[in-house]
Amino acid sequence: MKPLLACLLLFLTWLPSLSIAEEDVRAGALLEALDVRSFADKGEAISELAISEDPRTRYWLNALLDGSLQRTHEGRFVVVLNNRGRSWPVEDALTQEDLGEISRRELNRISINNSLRNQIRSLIAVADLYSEDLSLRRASAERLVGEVDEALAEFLAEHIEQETDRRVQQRLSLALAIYQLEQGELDAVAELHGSLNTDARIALSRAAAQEENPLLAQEAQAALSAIEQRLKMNRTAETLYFGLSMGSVLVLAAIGLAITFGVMGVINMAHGELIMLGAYTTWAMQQLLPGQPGLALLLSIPAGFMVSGLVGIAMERGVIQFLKGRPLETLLATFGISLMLQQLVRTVISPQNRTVVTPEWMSGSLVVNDALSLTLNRLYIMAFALLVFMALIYILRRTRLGLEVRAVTQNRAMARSMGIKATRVDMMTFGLGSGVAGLAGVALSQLTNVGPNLGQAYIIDSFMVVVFGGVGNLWGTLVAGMSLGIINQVIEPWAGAVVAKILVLVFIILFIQKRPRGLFPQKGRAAGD
Amino acid sequence: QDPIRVGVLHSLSGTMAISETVLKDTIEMLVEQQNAQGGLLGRELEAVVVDPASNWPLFAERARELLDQHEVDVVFGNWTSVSRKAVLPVFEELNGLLFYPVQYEGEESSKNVFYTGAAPNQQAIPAVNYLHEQVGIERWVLAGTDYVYPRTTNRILASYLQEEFGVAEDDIMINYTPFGHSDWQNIVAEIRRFGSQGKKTAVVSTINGDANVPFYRELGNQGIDAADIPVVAFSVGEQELSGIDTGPLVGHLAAWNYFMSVDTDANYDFIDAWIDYTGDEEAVTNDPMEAHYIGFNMWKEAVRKAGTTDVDEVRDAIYGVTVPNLTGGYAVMMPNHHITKPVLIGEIQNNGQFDVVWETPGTVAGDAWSDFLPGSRDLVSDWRAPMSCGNYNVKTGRCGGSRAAEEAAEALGE
Amino acid sequence: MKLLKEMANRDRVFEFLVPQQSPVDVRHGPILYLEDVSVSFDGFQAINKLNLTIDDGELRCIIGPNGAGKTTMMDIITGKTRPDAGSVWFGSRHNLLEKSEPEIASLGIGRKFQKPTVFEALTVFQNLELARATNKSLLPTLLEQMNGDIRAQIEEVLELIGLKELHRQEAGILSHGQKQWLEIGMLLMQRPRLLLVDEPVAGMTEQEMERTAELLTGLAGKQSVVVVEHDMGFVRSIARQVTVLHQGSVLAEGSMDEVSNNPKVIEVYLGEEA
Amino acid sequence: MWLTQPLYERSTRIFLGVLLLAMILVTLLHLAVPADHPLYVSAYTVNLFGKYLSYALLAVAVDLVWGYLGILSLGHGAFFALGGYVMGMYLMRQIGDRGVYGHPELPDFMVFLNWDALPWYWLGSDSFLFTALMVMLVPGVLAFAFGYLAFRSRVTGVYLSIMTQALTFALMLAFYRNEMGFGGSDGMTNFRDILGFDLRTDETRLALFLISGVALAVGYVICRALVNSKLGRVCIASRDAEARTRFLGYRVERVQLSVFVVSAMLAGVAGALYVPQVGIINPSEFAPLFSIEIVLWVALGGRATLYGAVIGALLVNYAKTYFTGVMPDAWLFALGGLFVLVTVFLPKGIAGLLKQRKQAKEKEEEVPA
Amino acid sequence: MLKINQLNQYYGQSHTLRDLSLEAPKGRCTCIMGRNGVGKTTLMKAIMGEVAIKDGSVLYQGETELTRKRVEDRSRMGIGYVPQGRQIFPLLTVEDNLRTGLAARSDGQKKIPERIYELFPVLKEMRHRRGGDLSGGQQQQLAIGRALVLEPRLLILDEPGEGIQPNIVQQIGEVIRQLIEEDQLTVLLVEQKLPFARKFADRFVIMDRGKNLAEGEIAELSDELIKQYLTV
Ligand SMILES: Nc1ncnc2c1ncn2[C@@H]1O[C@H](COP(=O)(O)OP(=O)(O)OP(=O)(O)O)[C@@H](O)[C@H]1O
Ligand SMILES: Nc1ncnc2c1ncn2[C@@H]1O[C@H](COP(=O)(O)OP(=O)(O)OP(=O)(O)O)[C@@H](O)[C@H]1O
Ligand SMILES: [Mg+2]
Ligand SMILES: [Mg+2]
Repeated sequence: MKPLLACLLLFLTWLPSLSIAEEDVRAGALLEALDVRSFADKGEAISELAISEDPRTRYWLNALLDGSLQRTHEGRFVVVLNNRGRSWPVEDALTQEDLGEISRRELNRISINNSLRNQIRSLIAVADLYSEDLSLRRASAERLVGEVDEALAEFLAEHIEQETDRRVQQRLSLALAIYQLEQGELDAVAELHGSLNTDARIALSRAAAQEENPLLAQEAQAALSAIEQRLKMNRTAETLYFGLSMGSVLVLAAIGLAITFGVMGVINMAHGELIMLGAYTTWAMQQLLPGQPGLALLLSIPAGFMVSGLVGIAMERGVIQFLKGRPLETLLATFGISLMLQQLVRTVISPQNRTVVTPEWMSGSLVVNDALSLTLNRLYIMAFALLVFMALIYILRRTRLGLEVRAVTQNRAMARSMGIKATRVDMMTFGLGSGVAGLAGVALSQLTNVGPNLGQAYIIDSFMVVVFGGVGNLWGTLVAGMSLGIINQVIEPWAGAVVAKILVLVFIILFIQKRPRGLFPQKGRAAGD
Repeated sequence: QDPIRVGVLHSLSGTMAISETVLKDTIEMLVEQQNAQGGLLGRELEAVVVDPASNWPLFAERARELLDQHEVDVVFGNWTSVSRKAVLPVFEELNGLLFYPVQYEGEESSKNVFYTGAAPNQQAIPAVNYLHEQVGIERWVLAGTDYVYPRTTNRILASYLQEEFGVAEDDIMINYTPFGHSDWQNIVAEIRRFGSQGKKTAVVSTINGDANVPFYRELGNQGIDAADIPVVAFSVGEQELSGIDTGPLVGHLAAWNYFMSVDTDANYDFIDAWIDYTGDEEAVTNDPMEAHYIGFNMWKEAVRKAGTTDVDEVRDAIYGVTVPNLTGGYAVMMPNHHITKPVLIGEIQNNGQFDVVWETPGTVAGDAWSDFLPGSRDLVSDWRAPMSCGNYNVKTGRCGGSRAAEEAAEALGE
Repeated sequence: MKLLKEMANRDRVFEFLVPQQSPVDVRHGPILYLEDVSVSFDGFQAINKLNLTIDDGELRCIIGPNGAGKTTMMDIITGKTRPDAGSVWFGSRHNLLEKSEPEIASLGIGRKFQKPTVFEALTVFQNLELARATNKSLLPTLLEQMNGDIRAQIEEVLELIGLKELHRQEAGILSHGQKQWLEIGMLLMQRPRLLLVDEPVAGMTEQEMERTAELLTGLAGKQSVVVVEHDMGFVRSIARQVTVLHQGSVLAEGSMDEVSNNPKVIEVYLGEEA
Repeated sequence: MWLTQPLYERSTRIFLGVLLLAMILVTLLHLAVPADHPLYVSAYTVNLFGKYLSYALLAVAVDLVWGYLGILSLGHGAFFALGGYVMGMYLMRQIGDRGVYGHPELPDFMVFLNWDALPWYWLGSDSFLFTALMVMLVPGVLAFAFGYLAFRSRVTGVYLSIMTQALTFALMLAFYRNEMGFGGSDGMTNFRDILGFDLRTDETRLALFLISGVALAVGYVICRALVNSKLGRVCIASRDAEARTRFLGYRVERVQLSVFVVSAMLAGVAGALYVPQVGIINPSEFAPLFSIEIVLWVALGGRATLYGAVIGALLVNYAKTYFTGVMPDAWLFALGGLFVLVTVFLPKGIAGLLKQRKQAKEKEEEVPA
Repeated sequence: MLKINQLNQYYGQSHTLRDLSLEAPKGRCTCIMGRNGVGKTTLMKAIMGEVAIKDGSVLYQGETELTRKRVEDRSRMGIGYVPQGRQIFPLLTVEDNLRTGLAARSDGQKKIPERIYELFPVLKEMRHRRGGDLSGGQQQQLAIGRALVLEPRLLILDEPGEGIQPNIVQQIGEVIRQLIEEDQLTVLLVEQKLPFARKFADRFVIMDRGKNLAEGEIAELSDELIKQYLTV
């Protein structure tokens, strides 16, 4: 890792620049060296570039990293600004002057592979240790764990003192300790004791396995078993999290159905497609607001609700209202609608999946500790699911609409005689259930494919959850979704995904034998007949 | 004069429509182009499109319809193995001609089918060679959807890794998931743990179709970077990537015989034609499309050579036919009904394209029967007379099972 | 009209009224015996230490305020509801708590529900056919053929309940009162040893009430009948022994006169004027 | 006897007559008419009809439980597929050493999986008689086990429907697994002959078509006899008022169980007839959506009529064949639209329409009289 | 208050109400009597709009043609309905059952009038129980209470005493009278029990086979009439 330090020196010593012409000739040569076939040679050239004293080095390295450093057939180095379509806008890599658009046929990429990518990132990381930006420093310290070599170790030992942030300091000393352990220093074991960091654990297990230094091996072994203990706990926590997050996806997918099917009694086979529409709305929003995926996503929440809700209302008005009192027939009609909606999306948009971008703030994970991090997108979805659930409970339990919905579904004729506008209530309820399906779609667009088959993937699970929880009981849906999620995730590690799924289904079948009306059955006389 | 009828047997609805519709469009485009050049043998070409709706028995029914009712001269079609297996008896019975464009598990050689996609030795084996030799991978996760292609490929790979590279059994983790699996949390976590034991680890993915998007998303979110644990996929191409935000995936790999990003004029021409045909500036091309391109051209050449569209004569004429592929080389039809292909390894870029980081020095000939499976090691396939057999056992010297062999034996007996 | 006259002629013994030979052992006392039965729903004590005995051949009226537990008691006897405590015996041989609804029904306990329940998709005739006392296990049911005997039996009942003209109609279209009659008809077809009749005359005219009263008193003696009714006129016209339930247990028992003069009964149930 | 009773009934006679006529007609048009004649029925079409007929039998089985017993089974595809698999195993064994690996006993996929012997549950699969028995027994036993549990604990309504769906879904996932020994996702295919007759000849196809027709007729008569019997009325009674039926002394769960099992067996037979005609059986027959589709055929044709189920199955499948051929891009619109229109405008299905017609006619005749 | 003119109604082919005319004058209680199946319930349903009628008119308050109003609006115009067979909402609590009646009130009141609970104390006691769990008589009380919640001007009662214990039946009768006297409520009552009818109704109408055969003041209801029309 010699270049690492070298590069570092470069960024430290800010040399006065040479004359422009001289500089460009040198720079040209540096870039020229990058355009070789062999990746090994390219690696050398990158190191060369790093220790060159050109101020544009960082710019070139970044361009190289994301593949935008390219060469025209004429041999000119350019940086591609946007690589979609047939012609791409470029700028000169040396002068940064705008060169307009060039056909992609004319361009050759200076390609790198994973190991070069690694190399470049480490180079940048070391430099970042000096950044003003705390988050950059933290990220860079994070990166250096497990990558320390002799030269860097010396430097780090000094640098830690200067660092003001505790987190960065901790990381750096961890990085240092790992290096020291590899060198056989006994003190390092204490530093690593209880650390959940992967590189630390690997270093410890190497130390425990070596035979030259029995004392070290023994100490390392002790440290290691302490770590194992903590890892186990973290794994349990992780599984629980996985279960809850899978559960919240199930709940979200099923909760709309809990209304259209559970409360209104419509066997809504098009529920999946309503979810799909919500997901497509997210995609459309992102198309409308290019470059602002986060805002688009937030706006899709009301938009997705509206779109699916309106389609739901149209379905209700157009078809389902004619099927009053014939619940089984709704299966037939909604199945027909589901086929048509799928094909509609195929013909109007495309049979292919669409890209929905995950906004910055939703990607990555929340790091609890080195062994446990919670993926952000699922965390958000969990919160979203709970929010939607609470809102629905409120609407159905506490508002006039909720009362009217329940009255209409239980005895339509009588409800009308009591002055309840059953038609309107039906419309609103179905719209509400469909709208919630749309919300599920918005959330799912962050997890899975946005394509015509999206709905199909969730319809069966949704019915399963609603029935397992007890038809007509929202709390049942919540508990059912969550418990199925957890059961699945607990079984999966030892049974495999396929068998886990089968076991969960068998479990549901057997469970229903014990409780023929789901987890939370409607009790009492009325439910019996 | 009657037009020459070209059957297209790709699902336009149902779960497979997502992959297959572009192939239907590709054939329609090629037919259109050919007609613009004056057709074939002085006759117009006419594409006959039917929709087997991702339903396997319906595939057989549709195949029969194409051959029996529409009397097509050749069929381009199918994606999944099971659909191919479903139509195979129909093609053999009615002596049709099928060009199958998708990479598959091998272990098959039919007189009536030409396999223009990759056999395992044209994709999987070179890919692990690359990972082992160039990237230094020591630990392997073989993750796949639970069906025949991944099962076969993984079996071949597991035995190949153990025999060729001496990888210990502990260093191979095999994992199967159902079709359309969407909750990858546990598996990705497991991969992460498996990969953090100090040895360089890679994932060889035969995960199919829709399951990929949530898989890659989960990889990205759990912070598995291509630099730590690269994933090399055999079923993820430009088409699949067009539905994913590839930002977090940069550096993950795929092994194919064609990438849209390949820098040749033939390829750019093909892409431009495709964009014009679809009217979509963002339209992408992929490997199976190239396979259809090659297959179509080979068939065309063979028809020219034979001077007729008669199936038997076209078949006899097609062996050895050589046409350019889109990556700057040539594809030859082998007597085992497979073709020669270069193998390319590409890294995913942030624009949904692949950047080729490695390729085989020359082309590789497709192998119907794997050398790494005990049952098929001794089988060879050669459909030219006098062998004329898809599964000739070199040990026993017998041609197993196939109908053609029976016929040959009968003919000899008479 | 003719039928009514016949009905009035109380000497006549209808064939279908002859009780079926049944294994119920009543030599040692009552046909139905409830002891210390209690049941509660979500903490609400609907039946509270209820004791009740019905003798063979007795006609017993049970009255009591709304919610006293009359219907619940019938639910317990027919196996629809399982009590929390207590014992229920049919004759001295059959512990009803161990039996399922069909078993209890085939032992010879028939029931008319408070809210008339008939098979709405079947015709009136078929409703009666299904109710007919016969072997109701699988194969005999599958193989049973309609014959003159059966038809005659059904027609007799049809005439009795005044639905002859409607016998080919689906039961779903009947009016409330007609459904009441149909259900009584089904009960008759069942030829049970013990009839539990929950509010039989609700929605009937005075004359129909009289008819029902005659029918029920005609049954008593050969069969045991338990009637729940709120119509005091009706109860008076048939009652010999009356039991008053209140809050899940027996408040009073005795002849109609005794009971209707009981101040407690007047207070909780009858009101001043009745 | 109760079984022959429907034969004296007008609707059954008409049904059987039409079926017989159709079978004769198809046979004649196939055999006696020259191939270039517009009326000629090709082997392809005969084959197609054979497939439809086995679907029709399946639909009758579903109508029996749904229409008369009120059990909306969303999992009947499972019984159909099991019957199909049993038949598939037999056909697989008939291939003998003509498989690609040339193994004398093991099917190709087992050779490929490195198995060295047949698993126990494949025993007997080379005997046709045994197979014929198992075609009914396997679905029957599964239906019995499932039904026993479900009906005993009084699982009803949508709960039961969704459980049947869970059943078929679980089976689908299980059959997708290669370890199950049924060929995984590829299932079984490439069959050669049945009872020594080559499956790839037109004669065999015609024979299979005729056998399917006969099976449909027999199945129809059995179901008709069942629903005409008193047991049939008990079924309807328990459909509408289960508790009340119990209070009359009928053991409802036994009635449900036995009819459910009969229906599953019929579905199994349908599956067994289906497989040799389409040449493949794989786990997608277990797909819940397929089971839902069967219910749609029945609903479309008219529930609780039996002949309606047949009409529905034939019509929908013909429509599917037709639409996927002529409008491949848009056939789902047509099919979906058909479902919607029929439910909204023909609440009782096509059979309901026929009945209405008949009644209207009777009315007309009555008026002048 | 309510005037029915030449009403005809069919269930499919069967002609249930035949040229039926009758009148329910304001502030009085009109009792409809007749044997089972003569069409009393059907008539009530026709007034509430639950069954379609073929022709004829139903005039409310002398001017409003009810047959042209939507079902929902009829209750909003002040018609309370207690159907035969109770028709309560089985899974709603007693309180919620009562609350459904608030929809039709024009004054937008959100609370259940205390008066209802005073009339039927049992309902207060069981406020949080599901309607379906109540005993038959309790349900009947609930149904009446629910209709009273909307403070109707016309109250339609279809055999209200069915299944209710005698003292409460009396009480209901008294309540009805009280409302008639105090609030000028108009009542249309279907009742089979003569004593009750005699005691609480002002007028009677005898129906047979969908026709109005006789009507008049309740005092005029002679034994002859009864014999003629109400005996089977
Ligand atoms: N399943 C149940 N859940 C809760 N409470 C119940 C249930 N069944 C009955 N109850 C309560 O038990 C009490 C007794 O009810 P039951 O129906 O037996 O009364 P009853 O004597 O038949 O009254 P009525 O004369 O009005 O029909 C009532 O208060 C009722 O609310
Ligand atoms: N939905 C229906 N379809 C067909 N006929 C019906 C329907 N409902 C009722 N009927 C018939 O209409 C007639 C009148 O019924 P209705 O319920 O109005 O009688 P009712 O006078 O209220 O009798 P009861 O005193 O028994 O309540 C009855 O003969 C009944 O069979
Ligand atoms: Mg009661
Ligand atoms: Mg009435």
